[in-house]
Amino acid sequence: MNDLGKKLTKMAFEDLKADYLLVVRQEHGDLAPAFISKDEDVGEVRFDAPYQLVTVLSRIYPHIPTGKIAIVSRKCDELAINELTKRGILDEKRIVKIGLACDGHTADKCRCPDPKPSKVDIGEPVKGIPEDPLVAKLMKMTLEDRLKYWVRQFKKCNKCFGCTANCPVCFCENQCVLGERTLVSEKSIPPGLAFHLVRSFHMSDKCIECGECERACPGDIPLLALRRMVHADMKEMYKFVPGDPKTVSPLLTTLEGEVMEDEHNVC
Amino acid sequence: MSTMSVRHVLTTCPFCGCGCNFYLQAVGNKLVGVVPDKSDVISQGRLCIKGYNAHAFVQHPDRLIHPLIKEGSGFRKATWDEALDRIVSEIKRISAKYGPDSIAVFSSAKCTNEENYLMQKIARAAVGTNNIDHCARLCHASTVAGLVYSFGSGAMTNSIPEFENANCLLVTGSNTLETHPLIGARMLRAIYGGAKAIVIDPRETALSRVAHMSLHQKPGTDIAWINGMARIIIEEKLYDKEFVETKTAFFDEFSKAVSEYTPEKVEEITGIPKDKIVEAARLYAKSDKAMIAYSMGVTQHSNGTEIVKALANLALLTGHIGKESTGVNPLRGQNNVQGACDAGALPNFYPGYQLVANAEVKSKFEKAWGKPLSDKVGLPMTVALQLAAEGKIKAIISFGENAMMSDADITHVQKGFERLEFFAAVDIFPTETTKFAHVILPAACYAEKDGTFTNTDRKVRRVRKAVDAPGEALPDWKIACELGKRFGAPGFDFKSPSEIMDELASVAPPYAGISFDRLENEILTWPCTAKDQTGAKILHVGGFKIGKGQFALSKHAPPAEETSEEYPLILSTGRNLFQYHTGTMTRRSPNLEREAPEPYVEINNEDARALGISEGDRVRVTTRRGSIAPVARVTDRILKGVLFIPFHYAEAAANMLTNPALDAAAKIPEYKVCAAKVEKA
Amino acid sequence: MPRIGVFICHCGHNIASTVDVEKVAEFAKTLPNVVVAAHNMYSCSEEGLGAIRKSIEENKLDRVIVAACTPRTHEPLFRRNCERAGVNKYLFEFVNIREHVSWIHAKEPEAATEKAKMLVAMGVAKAALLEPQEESESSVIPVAVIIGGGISGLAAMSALVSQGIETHLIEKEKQLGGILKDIAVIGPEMKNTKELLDKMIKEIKCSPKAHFHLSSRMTDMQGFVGNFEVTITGDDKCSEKVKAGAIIVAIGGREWTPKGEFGFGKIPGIITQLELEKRLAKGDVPDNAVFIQCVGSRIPGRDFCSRFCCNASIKNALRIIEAKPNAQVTILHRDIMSYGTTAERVYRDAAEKGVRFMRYGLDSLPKIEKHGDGLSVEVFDETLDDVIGMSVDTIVLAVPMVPIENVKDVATQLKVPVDKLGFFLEAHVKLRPIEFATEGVFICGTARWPSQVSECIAQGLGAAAKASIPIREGKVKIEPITTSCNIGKCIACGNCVAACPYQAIEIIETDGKRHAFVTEAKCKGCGNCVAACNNDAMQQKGFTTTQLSAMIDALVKNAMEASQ
Amino acid sequence: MTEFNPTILAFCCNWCSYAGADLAGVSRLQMPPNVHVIRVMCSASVKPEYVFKALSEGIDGVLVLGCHIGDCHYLTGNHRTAKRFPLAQKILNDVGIDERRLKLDWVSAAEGEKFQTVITDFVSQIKQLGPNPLREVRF
Repeated sequence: MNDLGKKLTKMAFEDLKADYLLVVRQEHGDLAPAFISKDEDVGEVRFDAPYQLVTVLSRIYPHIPTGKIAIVSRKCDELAINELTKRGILDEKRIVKIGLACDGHTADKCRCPDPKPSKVDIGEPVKGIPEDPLVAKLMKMTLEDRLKYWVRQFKKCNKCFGCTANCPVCFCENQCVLGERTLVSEKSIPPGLAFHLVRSFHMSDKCIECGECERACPGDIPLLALRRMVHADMKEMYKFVPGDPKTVSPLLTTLEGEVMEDEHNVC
Repeated sequence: MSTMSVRHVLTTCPFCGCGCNFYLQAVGNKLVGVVPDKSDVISQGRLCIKGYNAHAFVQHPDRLIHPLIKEGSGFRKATWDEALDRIVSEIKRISAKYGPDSIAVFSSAKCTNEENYLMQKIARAAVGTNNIDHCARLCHASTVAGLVYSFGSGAMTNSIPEFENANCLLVTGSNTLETHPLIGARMLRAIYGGAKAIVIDPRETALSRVAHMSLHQKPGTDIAWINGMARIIIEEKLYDKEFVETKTAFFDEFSKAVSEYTPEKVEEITGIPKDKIVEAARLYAKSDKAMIAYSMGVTQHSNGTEIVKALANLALLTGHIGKESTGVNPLRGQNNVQGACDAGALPNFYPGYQLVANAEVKSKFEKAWGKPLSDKVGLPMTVALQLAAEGKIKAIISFGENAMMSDADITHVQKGFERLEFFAAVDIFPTETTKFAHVILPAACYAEKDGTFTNTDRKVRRVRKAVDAPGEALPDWKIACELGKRFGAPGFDFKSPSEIMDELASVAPPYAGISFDRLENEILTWPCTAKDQTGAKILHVGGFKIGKGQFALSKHAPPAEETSEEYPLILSTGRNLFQYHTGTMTRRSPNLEREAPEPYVEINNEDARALGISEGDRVRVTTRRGSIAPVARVTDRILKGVLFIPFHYAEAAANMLTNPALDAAAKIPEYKVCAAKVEKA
Repeated sequence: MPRIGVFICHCGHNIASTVDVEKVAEFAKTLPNVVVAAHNMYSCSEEGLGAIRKSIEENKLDRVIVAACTPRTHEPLFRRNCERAGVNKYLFEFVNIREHVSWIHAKEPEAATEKAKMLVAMGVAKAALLEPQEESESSVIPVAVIIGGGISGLAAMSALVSQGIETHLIEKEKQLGGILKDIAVIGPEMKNTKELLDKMIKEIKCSPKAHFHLSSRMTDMQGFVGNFEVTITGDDKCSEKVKAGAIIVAIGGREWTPKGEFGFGKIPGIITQLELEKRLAKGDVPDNAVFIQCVGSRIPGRDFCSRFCCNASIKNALRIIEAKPNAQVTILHRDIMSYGTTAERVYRDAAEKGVRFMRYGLDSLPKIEKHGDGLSVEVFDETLDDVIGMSVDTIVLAVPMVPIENVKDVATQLKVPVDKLGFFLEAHVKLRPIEFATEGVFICGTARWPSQVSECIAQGLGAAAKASIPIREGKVKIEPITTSCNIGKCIACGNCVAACPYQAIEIIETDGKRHAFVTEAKCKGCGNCVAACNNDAMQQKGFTTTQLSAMIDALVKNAMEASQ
Repeated sequence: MTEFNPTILAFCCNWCSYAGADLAGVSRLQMPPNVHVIRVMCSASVKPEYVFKALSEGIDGVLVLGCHIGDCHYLTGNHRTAKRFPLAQKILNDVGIDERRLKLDWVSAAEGEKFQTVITDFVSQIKQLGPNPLREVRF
């Protein structure tokens, strides 16, 4: 057990009274997620966690009926946990977060605007990247060029479902509608545009911009940029940003007494 | 509160030859998911859909959980002792009656290196025959035969990550994005980074759609376009003169032999426009980092070995071999087909490609195994099955082979199984083949045992146990040990796969430097001949171990079966992305089955229109050997006159149709070409 | 494999004059799973229905498609027909090639035919995936609400309360009776209206089941057949909510006010029929009068005949002559509509009694001028081929009946359609008269169309009879369009729970798996949850995602083939 | 070069817009023949997935027609419609598809003429935009 391991186990099992701890550690020369209980050795914990631990947790969680789970969570993990607890997928009372401030390298790689969690337990907070250069570039393009760009990118999609499998807020797991032949009708790869449009729609009120989809894409499709563009739309139209534990998705509410002038709401 | 045991077990994917590592997530004894390994050198934390679903079939209720013995028309539960004793006594009886060469053992490219090593050892040291083979026969046997001739070694000359840095990719007979997705991903990265890809395939594939050049040859005409390219390279003096002079043999003969393949003639034979051949030849020859990648579209022909050699000729001619991101790369299909060959599960090779026919080698192994061995080269699996139908092979022990799905002309294969006096099958699920067994043994699958797989770029990768095997199922290596002991052969009391690897390392030079201890923290690539080496990432650096690379005089020859008035279409078979081989595992994985749930035939839209067939119609596809009824997928992405059927589906098994004509050298069947007709069902 | 039969309807000329029905039928034969395709003159006729049934039997059909008019009217008929032939009625699919094709693309027969083919292909694609359904039932609140206290509403009410059905009547005025209050006698039998109304109201008031809401209006309506909730607001702004199983609309019409025609409003002595009625009721009888028929009707923009005005003019002409035997009464008409035996007899009677009938044409309108104290009329007599002049003291304009001003508000509240003039549109003039397409809501009287009193009464009784069906049965069949959750696909995200406007969905746990559950009785079949579901777990009967996707696929396939 | 003849899909709710379409028919209001109606019970049951599917597969335009806000047969059904489809439009725009290929509008059962106008205007809009670029795109 290294020093970080010692610090984390103390924090998780003594201070936070958790039953489990989810971290990343070095194992067989590789970086591995590790979900340990109190009496297990946490091993060589690594700081530069490349795993979206909320995703790792979400597969295990349904099989662990009781107990408090401490999770090393970056800013994006924290937002993901908010989204999941809000929707009743995770039980708020069973999750405790150990805040990890990402280093500059990680923040750069993720084009992260705000890598600082609400409470910093490990790491030194750094400044984020204010604007995603790719999003800026794409928004400046003509429709025609933008379509060309995305079509060329989506031609690399080989339907691995890595974007959903690794997504911390994609909680449909094995029931993803993208696997339905009725709605995404392509029988072979690459799937057509519908696949990506449908996913964009489904993620519009959930995505917390961790960028794991992009990192998991074998085709290097810049999915984070698309997520961010849709986000900007959500913000503009409904003033909604996912990851806030209190706000409800605008797609789930009525127009709520807003006076509906036909002209305004007809698109 | 009692806590649950949650483990993330690093292991290797059981599907294709890419050999991606990932973590199996286990809670208690339940597998709950797959997490990609972010630091994996192959996958880089990415997987294909099969990888993400590699846990799904493991704990499927269909798993075989205890030994079974045939009784009447069904099976009854048996104890391990009874089942094992039955196998040994039957084999011994048949061996005594007809001789040991009346018995064949099939090992499996799905099993670990250690297990394959033991299976060939059972055949050779316990049963006393070299009749040991496995499904490499059906995929890259021609590669082994061809590349051993050309370069001295039948494996990928480069490593997977190198694809990414090539600036020319010549991909033929490989639907890489579907069959080797993570290799395909590297190719995509190269292409999107500016590399020029030439994809030559009768079908338009996901890769060909983003390639610089996408050419469609008539199936069975590969040697023509390859030789055509060679002719242009020679004629335009684009070949590497120095390399040819210093590192190769038979150039003059070769040069003369290809001279008849003029672009016009090539166009006539292959259907590829002549200017495209010229363009492709120039592109390949002029690129400094050019990689050839090929797969079953090349090997599964009755002249597959010749096609492989022809491709090797191109690399020899241009010196595109033995360098970073430059070489000839057969993409091997199964997760451990490389390893199964390495471990000696071949009728003509002992472990480490040491020739059975070599007396010196034989005596070395007799010494190592403490038993006299047969000096007779064994039978390839395809031949053994044909001989079974003739009554000359009397018994088969099969570890995981599903010949009733995977071998050509199933009807004939079935005759073989029906004539056998004894057939023992070891498998994880009941299959189309186990139906014919007299004894079925339940095996543990990859997630339930330790061992190693050697992937297509020759990396020896650990397989680790994540959960317990269901019921009484045992890992194949334990089954092999039990059988070996019961046959009374020495050297079968291994306590762990690690010990077996140590023995393999001691007899097979390419594995000499490999051990489980080292694999814990190191990436080892064969040939890894010493404990202080990590192996050769690139083969043939600086020259060929056999002295000189040999040009081969491959000649275009028509396929074994040509189209006729009655059977006017060419049928080709293969895989799709979502299913794997005979479907035993993937068809039990809901997310994979959902993607590709039913048997289909791809048919060109013009052919379909002429036949009155539309998308989704049930059709009948018939060849001289049989007939099946898949659903039509009408597409312009397949050449006119060509049909394609994936062979995953038992309900419309493509191999009812395929031609069992064998390649003369490699004995691989011609899965890629046979004459067929199609009509609305 | 499904066995689909496709029946293309000519609808006489309605469809066949634009759409090449034969071509559509031939095309349908090429579609997947179609066993037989035919075309009939009138699919909805007994002959057409019989032909469909015969074909079902002969071809062992298990799916039936009729390409004809709108499902909103004819679907029940064809569904019943399927049932008669032993095919579950929800295995029937309707394709609308009349309202959606032939009638709106009348000038483009080729394009219309192509579109009809496309729609049939979409219907076939959906039909192949239809599943048999059973209807479920829901209870009916045994109360009726009638909007409007005129003769139609009262007739309906008397029928309902006499059956013992609790009935609420909403009348915007202080008094019951509607227009009839101002009319003393009605023709052609010269019945006394006061007696008629008083008798009716008295009878109704005897029943404890009758509730009147005078000086009140309906201000809101929610709910469904069997379970409506009507908000009634009085002029005093007090509101109350009444729950009802059925609603009858009897809001009536009004007399159209002339916009200066023949000097109306400028020249004294020019009055409307209703003004004359009021004067006659008071005993104020003109010395001589000219009636001008069809003022403001049977002209472009208002090209209908109100049907009662000829009789009304004849009736009033006779009343004038009866009161003042020397009175000169002339009826200037464009055609006399005195249909039926009694009215025709009265018409002849009037002529015999000296009422002059003269025909005028739209191109030679009567000229009216003020002439001293009286009025002069000049009219071109078609028979004499000459201009005739008359001096009269009163000119009566027979104007049409038009919808009441706030008809659109009522239509909006009830979610029922009106035509471009503002009259309510029943579900089907012949097949489902006095009913709306919205189940449980009925229409009678002049809100539907200008009618004579006898017709209003008959319609009122008819609407009451129809409204009493669900109330007497106590239950209505709920169309199987409810949604349900595929537990295997559900991940209990709760999107559907949030989307449901009826709180019909909750998350429950079965065998340790959390999933959504739809209470079918609460589900109204809007399908909101279906669209909200990210997993395709929520499915609506008759509108499953596979069915609708298949329709899209069929459209795509045929469109792409057409464009090639 | 033949004139571009777009293929358009329309979802109409049973209670308002489909009835409005019927009324347009009954009133013999003429309109271009490019629009193919799928009847649904409520505009809120139209999955955005259908729109994405249709446009991805080459349909030139999609109309979603519901009851006016406040008139929904299903209380607040069309509130959801009013929120989903503007977002769907934005997403189309983000990947480079003209958002005008998707249109949401309200047509009541009494608005046969509005139905005619909506259809006529949308067809001419799509004609102006030209064929769906995805028709030519091969993935």
